[in-house]
Amino acid sequence: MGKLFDELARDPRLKEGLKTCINCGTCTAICPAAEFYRYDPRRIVDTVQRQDDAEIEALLKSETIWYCGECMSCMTRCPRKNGAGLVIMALRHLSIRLGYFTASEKGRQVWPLSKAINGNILGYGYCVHPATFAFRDHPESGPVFEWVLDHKEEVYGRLGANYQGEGPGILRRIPQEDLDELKAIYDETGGTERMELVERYSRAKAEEMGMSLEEYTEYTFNHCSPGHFNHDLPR
Amino acid sequence: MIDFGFNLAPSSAVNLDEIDLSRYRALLRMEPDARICMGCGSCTATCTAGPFSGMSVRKVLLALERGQHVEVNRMLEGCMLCGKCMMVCPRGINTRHLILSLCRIKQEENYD
Amino acid sequence: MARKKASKKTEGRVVVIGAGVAGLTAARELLALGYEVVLLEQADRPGGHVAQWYKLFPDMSPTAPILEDLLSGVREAKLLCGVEIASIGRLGDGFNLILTSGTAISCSAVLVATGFRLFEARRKEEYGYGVYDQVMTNQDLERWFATGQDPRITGRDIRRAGFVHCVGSRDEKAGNTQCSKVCCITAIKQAIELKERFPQAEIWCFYMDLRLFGKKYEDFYIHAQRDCGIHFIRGRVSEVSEAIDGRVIVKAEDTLSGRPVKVSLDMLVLMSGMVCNPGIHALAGSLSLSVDADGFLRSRDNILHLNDSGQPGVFYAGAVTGPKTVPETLAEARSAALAIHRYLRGL
Amino acid sequence: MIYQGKQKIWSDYQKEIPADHWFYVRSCIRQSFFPGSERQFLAISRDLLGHDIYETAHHTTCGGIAYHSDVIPQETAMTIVARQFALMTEAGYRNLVASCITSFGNYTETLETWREFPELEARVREHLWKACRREFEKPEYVAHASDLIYKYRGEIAARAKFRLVDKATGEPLRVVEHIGCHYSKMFPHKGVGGAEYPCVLSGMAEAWGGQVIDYPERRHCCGFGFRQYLVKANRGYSLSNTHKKFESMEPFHPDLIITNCPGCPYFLDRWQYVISEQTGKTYGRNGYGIPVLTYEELAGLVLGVDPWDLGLQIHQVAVEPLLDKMGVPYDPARKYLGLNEKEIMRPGLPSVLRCC
Amino acid sequence: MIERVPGAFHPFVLPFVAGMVFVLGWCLVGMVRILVELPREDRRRFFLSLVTPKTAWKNIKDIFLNCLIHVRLWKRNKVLGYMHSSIAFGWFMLILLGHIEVILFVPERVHFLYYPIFFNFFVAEADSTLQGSLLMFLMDFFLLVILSGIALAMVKRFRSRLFGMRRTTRPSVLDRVGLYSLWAIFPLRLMAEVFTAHISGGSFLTGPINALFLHFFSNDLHYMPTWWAYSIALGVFMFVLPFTRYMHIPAEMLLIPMRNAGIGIRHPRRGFAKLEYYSCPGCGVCIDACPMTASRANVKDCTVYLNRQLRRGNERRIEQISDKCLLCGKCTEVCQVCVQGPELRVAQRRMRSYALSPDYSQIDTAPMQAAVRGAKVLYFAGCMTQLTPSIRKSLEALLRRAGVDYKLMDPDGGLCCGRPLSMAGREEQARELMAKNTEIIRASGCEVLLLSCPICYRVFRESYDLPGVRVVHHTVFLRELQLAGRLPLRSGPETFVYHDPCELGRGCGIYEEPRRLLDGVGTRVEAASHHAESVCCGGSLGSLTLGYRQREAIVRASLKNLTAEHPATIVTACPLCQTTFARYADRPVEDISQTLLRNLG
Repeated sequence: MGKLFDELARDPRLKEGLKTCINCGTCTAICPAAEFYRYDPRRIVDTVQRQDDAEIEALLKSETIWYCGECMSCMTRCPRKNGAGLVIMALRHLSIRLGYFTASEKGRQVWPLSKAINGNILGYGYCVHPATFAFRDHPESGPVFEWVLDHKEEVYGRLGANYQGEGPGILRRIPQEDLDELKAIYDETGGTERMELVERYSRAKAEEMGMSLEEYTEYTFNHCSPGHFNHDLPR
Repeated sequence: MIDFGFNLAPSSAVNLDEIDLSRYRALLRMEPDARICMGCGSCTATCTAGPFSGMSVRKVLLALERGQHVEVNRMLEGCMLCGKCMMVCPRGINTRHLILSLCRIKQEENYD
Repeated sequence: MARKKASKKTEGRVVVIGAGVAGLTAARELLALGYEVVLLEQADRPGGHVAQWYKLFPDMSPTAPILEDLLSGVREAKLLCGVEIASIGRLGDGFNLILTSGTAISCSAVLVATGFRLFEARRKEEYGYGVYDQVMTNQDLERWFATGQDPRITGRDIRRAGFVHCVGSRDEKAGNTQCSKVCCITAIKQAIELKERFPQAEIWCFYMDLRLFGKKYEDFYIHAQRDCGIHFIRGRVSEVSEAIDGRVIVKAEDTLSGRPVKVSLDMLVLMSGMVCNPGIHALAGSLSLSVDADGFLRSRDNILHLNDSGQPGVFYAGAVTGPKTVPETLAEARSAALAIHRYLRGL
Repeated sequence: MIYQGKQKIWSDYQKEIPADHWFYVRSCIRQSFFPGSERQFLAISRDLLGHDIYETAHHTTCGGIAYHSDVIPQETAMTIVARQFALMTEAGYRNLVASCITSFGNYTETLETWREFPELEARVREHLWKACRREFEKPEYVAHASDLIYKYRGEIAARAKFRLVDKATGEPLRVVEHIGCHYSKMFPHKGVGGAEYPCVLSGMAEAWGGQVIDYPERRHCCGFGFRQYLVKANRGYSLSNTHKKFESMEPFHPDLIITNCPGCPYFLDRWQYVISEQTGKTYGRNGYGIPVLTYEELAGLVLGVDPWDLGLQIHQVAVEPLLDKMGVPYDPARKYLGLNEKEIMRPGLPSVLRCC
Repeated sequence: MIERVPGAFHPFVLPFVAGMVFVLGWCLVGMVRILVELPREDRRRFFLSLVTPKTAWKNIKDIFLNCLIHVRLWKRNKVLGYMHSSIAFGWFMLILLGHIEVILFVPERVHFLYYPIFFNFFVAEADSTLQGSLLMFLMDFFLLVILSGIALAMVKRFRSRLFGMRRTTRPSVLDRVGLYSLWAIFPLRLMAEVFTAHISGGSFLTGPINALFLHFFSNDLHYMPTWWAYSIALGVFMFVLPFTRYMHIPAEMLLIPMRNAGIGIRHPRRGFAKLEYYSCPGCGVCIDACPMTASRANVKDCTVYLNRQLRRGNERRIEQISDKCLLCGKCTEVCQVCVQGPELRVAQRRMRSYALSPDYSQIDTAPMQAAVRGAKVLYFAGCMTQLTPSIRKSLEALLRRAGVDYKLMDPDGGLCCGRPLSMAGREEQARELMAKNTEIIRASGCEVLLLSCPICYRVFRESYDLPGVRVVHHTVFLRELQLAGRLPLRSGPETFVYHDPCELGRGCGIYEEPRRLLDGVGTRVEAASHHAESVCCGGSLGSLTLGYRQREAIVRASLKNLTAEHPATIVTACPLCQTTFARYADRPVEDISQTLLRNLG
């Protein structure tokens, strides 16, 4: 029994997600991430199950725990009612809490994610919002969406949205008192603390990598080193 | 072409319908015992070369049966022919000769 | 010799519920011990699951002569087929059974030999039994071996086939945590038989563990590997789907290499596991028999008193207490007869 | 394929869905990318069928995307969910309907987790009280908006102006359904039809005259994967998963794809555009893509709503081939008009994928 | 003495002369070809050795002792030895004496090739002088010796077991022609000389028989056919000689000086290798010696058959035979010509072409170097000892007990020594591994490299370049510790047999140290075959193709050999032998370190 495992075991998601694994591989077989990344959720669950602290620490600092898409397809098929996805969530949670996430390229992406999503939630009340959706970051949204973004009021208006308006409706402006409530929830439940922690570790990492925080944000958001996907296996 | 900043990735799943088994079949002709491996891993556990190169006879056979030639080659290149795998194999497979045979099979194509 | 000596001395009537191999064997021994035996069978004919099987591992023994032998031993018993028990209750030291037909039978002891039922493969939805055309069960395949009639195989050239082990076994989602014990060896047996019928076929077995514990089982496995070239993939099948040409696509992880594998097959055989014959559960209630977490009936203990239900006069034989092989069932049936004998003689 | 076999499985997963009195919560993604769908949901259930669907200006995101992107702790996510429950309770409702599948999954997961760990629920109640001075009752029913449309499918069919039938040949249209992963994969009994053969969408498609086709990768995820799309560096994953689905469905020549998840229609639509740009391949006929519609958009078409009021113009894949097949009239000139039919600039065209 | 035939010629000599010229020409061409095929430096070394008095004398001595006296055969079996040396030495003496006669009596005829052979035909009254009659006596004596040898050979041909050989080779057709012509030569010579004895003179053998015959034959007409027959037999023998096993006679005479010059096998088929396989007399002594022949299926895979197939160029069989051999070296040990069966096979293995070659360049030895720095005695357990940790632990316990300051070179598994690779014919790769190990050992700065595995020991001793490092096997090291009084042993009633591992005994010549150690702890008995004739355990890495199941019979036969004297415990000094024996043995099998540890005083 290791200390890290004890930490993990406190997470309800681990209790839900890992009863006893028999390494049958149903999870990996249908895992969308296992298909394209060098990734095997079964092994991660098995590693956690072995309760070896050194191995768990390596896992927390690894790329592999960040490949999961949390689609939870693995939960459907497991004959032992485990959920590899839930185990991954618990691992990621601990990795962030201990600051281990900056040890891996995919882990470092927590920073741009936290910045963008939490920024949206606290500023607009929603995780995603056209106001912060930059076409430059999303060329795949296509010329049609570039057009939408260029004409937000017109297009959303035509489709019946209450764009940034008062009262209910699509894309309404969320009243300030509700945003304040969200902020209060963040403060109360550790959301704010989490944001600050992510920022602190990321700043430190940025400094270590010789970048300003802006460069770091840009880099972690855009850069993908070879070795993650199956096609760039080292020869 | 637009640079989206990301690309399609090929699947890592082994599609048994499409894999190339010519090398595996050639090996079976030379070493019929290759079939009776039960994947126990004794060979890997005892392998001298394993810690240095990831060599594993079990995995070589498996990768061969799955058409993963690059991995087969990579692992075979680490083998030191010390013969311990042969001594511990519970099914009595002459793994050492199997490796030599495998090294001798000329590959039709240059797998990459 | 022993039979003759015992035959006239003892008395009492024993009802054996279930005329599968367990019931038939126990009935034979009880007859030899001099008891009057009433054999009750729900189906139209005796023989249970073995009667539906073509050959038995590991010697590929045909089932017909085995059954013939067993049946020849119970000619003196009263065999009632196609009957169902409406109620059962204690009457003095013995029991009183009433059949749905209205017939009442009283007896001194009851042997429960109701056996198992194959897991309903349809319930593993992801395997698509009853949804995809080319998915069948072990029982379907066995029937094809015996009769040659199955639209999924007859008239086709099977080039690629797969066997899925542990269907409804070792599966909490299916409500069965137990290992069904015989599926691994049955899959190997059927794969070999299939290979004999279709020598060109490539056959894959998807397993979680190969549990081959019996005499000659491992040799059978080696034979399947070396001589028949059957492939074994250690990974539980996760999903089955149907391609446009009607073939089934099977997805699993090859856990020994840690990579997902995918294969298209002309047919897929699901090794349905054993679950307790559910018909017995109502009876268990009226006789206060206890049922285990796995749904099988619970013996007094699992070492010394396998045949003993814990209730006086009620005994078990065969797969009613858990998955068993045919030889195990036969041995247990014989020991059940002796246990009843001891009980009735007040030993 | 044995259709009766599927029906038998569907019948094992019947979900109880009250017809009326729902507290409606919106979706982050659907608002932004499929605003017409949310509008249509209310138009059908409220205006057309007269059901009581309530929306408050004060509700917010459920935090699901943040939670699954691992940027907020579980308790934060649960407390945001609890706040939504509190708003529902305060408005006097007991049934919650979510526009978003992630939300639906998030609500379900929260309730299931509380059932398993009551101490967590108590802690969240405390958090909510401290942060917002609110209290809540747990909802009696949680449904996804598609569950409701599924329930109303017969009524919609009865009012249908168009059917999912090729007008030219009289053949039913070939419909591919795509169910959001968090709809029933985590808790199969919470979805209509279970996890393997959900019938929430196929039920609609069939009720409206279409023929549902089953292709090998039907159950595969679209590849959103939260962080796997939201971070640009990871989008290869997202793209590749959708690509896998399209390769698998290609031989079946579907006429349209119907989805119930917020992200899926966006990805199935946009990745067709990216694949066409990167590989030159398109999956529809004549250089078009396969139109991807939300269930509300499809219901709207069936009911005869103008396609441009449904927002079909903000799909990248052109829907006109589908409209032509169904015989839905449309005015190409009005496609890209702004508010109050105002002329604005038209969007650019992709270099490979054909648009109208 | 007078010359009887004018012109000193008669046509009957022609078959002999033709045969002689043919065989001499053949051998000359063969010799030149072999010399040409030798690498330049080897050729230089060979010529140099011929003019070096020390090696030249050794050549003469060896040729005399081996080719004529067959000393190695005498050691093996006296009857067999007598049989061979009677024919070879006897024939040599006949030729020598013939020449002496010619030089003494008709020196002008000495360059007539046939004259010394048919001396008795061409002269009359040769026994008239004392010298003449002495020579005549010697001629008859050696002829009798040869005839006794021929008689033994005939018996051996049909009853080989009488000569201690269970199995011999089946001669080919030409071998038989050669054999029968050889057998015929000497009785025919006897007859020819008998018939002319009253003219040329005779001695104790030819004289009386001649007198006896003269009673029956009144004229001299019949002596001519016998001389013809004699010449023809000689001619036939010489004509078929290059195509028979008798080719070993001339080949060996070249082989001995080459070997004395220190030349070894470089090319699998050319030069010295060719000479080796032509030097094989095909006697089949190696068949019984070969441990593989414990199962009948392997009889045709002995060295004698390898040589035969090499001469025939049957590639399929050459590969099979080469790959199966255990490389135990016993065939060389018993071979009268010392044909290097194992080396010849490894050379064949080396010529294989592989599509894939190992590459160890990625291996970083730096951490291993750091771990061993500063060791005085460096103990390399090696792969096989890693597989038998009890041997390693026993040896370490003994070292600690003796107060040896040592370091283990491969505590978490090291690199392979390279010997298995080189046995498989992959010399280049073996060198790569050796270079890696050399880096580690040199970095350690050790004085002694201790090995518990003979396979490693041999390669470290023979092929590594480790100046200033003493490479020592644990048997020797422990014996030294014992002699130095640092390893007190306690003697008990247990009986032991010691098995000589191939690589340690025949491979490195270490036989006595382990035996002396065992003498210190109990009673020692010997195996039926021991020391240099010890029988391989059957587990050898030398064999590439022998599988686990095929080895069982070999191991069991070897165990039977070991337990002939009913020892309580089998002791060996090789982890591979120990594991192999332990699999089938009915009594404990130990490494010597384990035995000693049990019996520490």
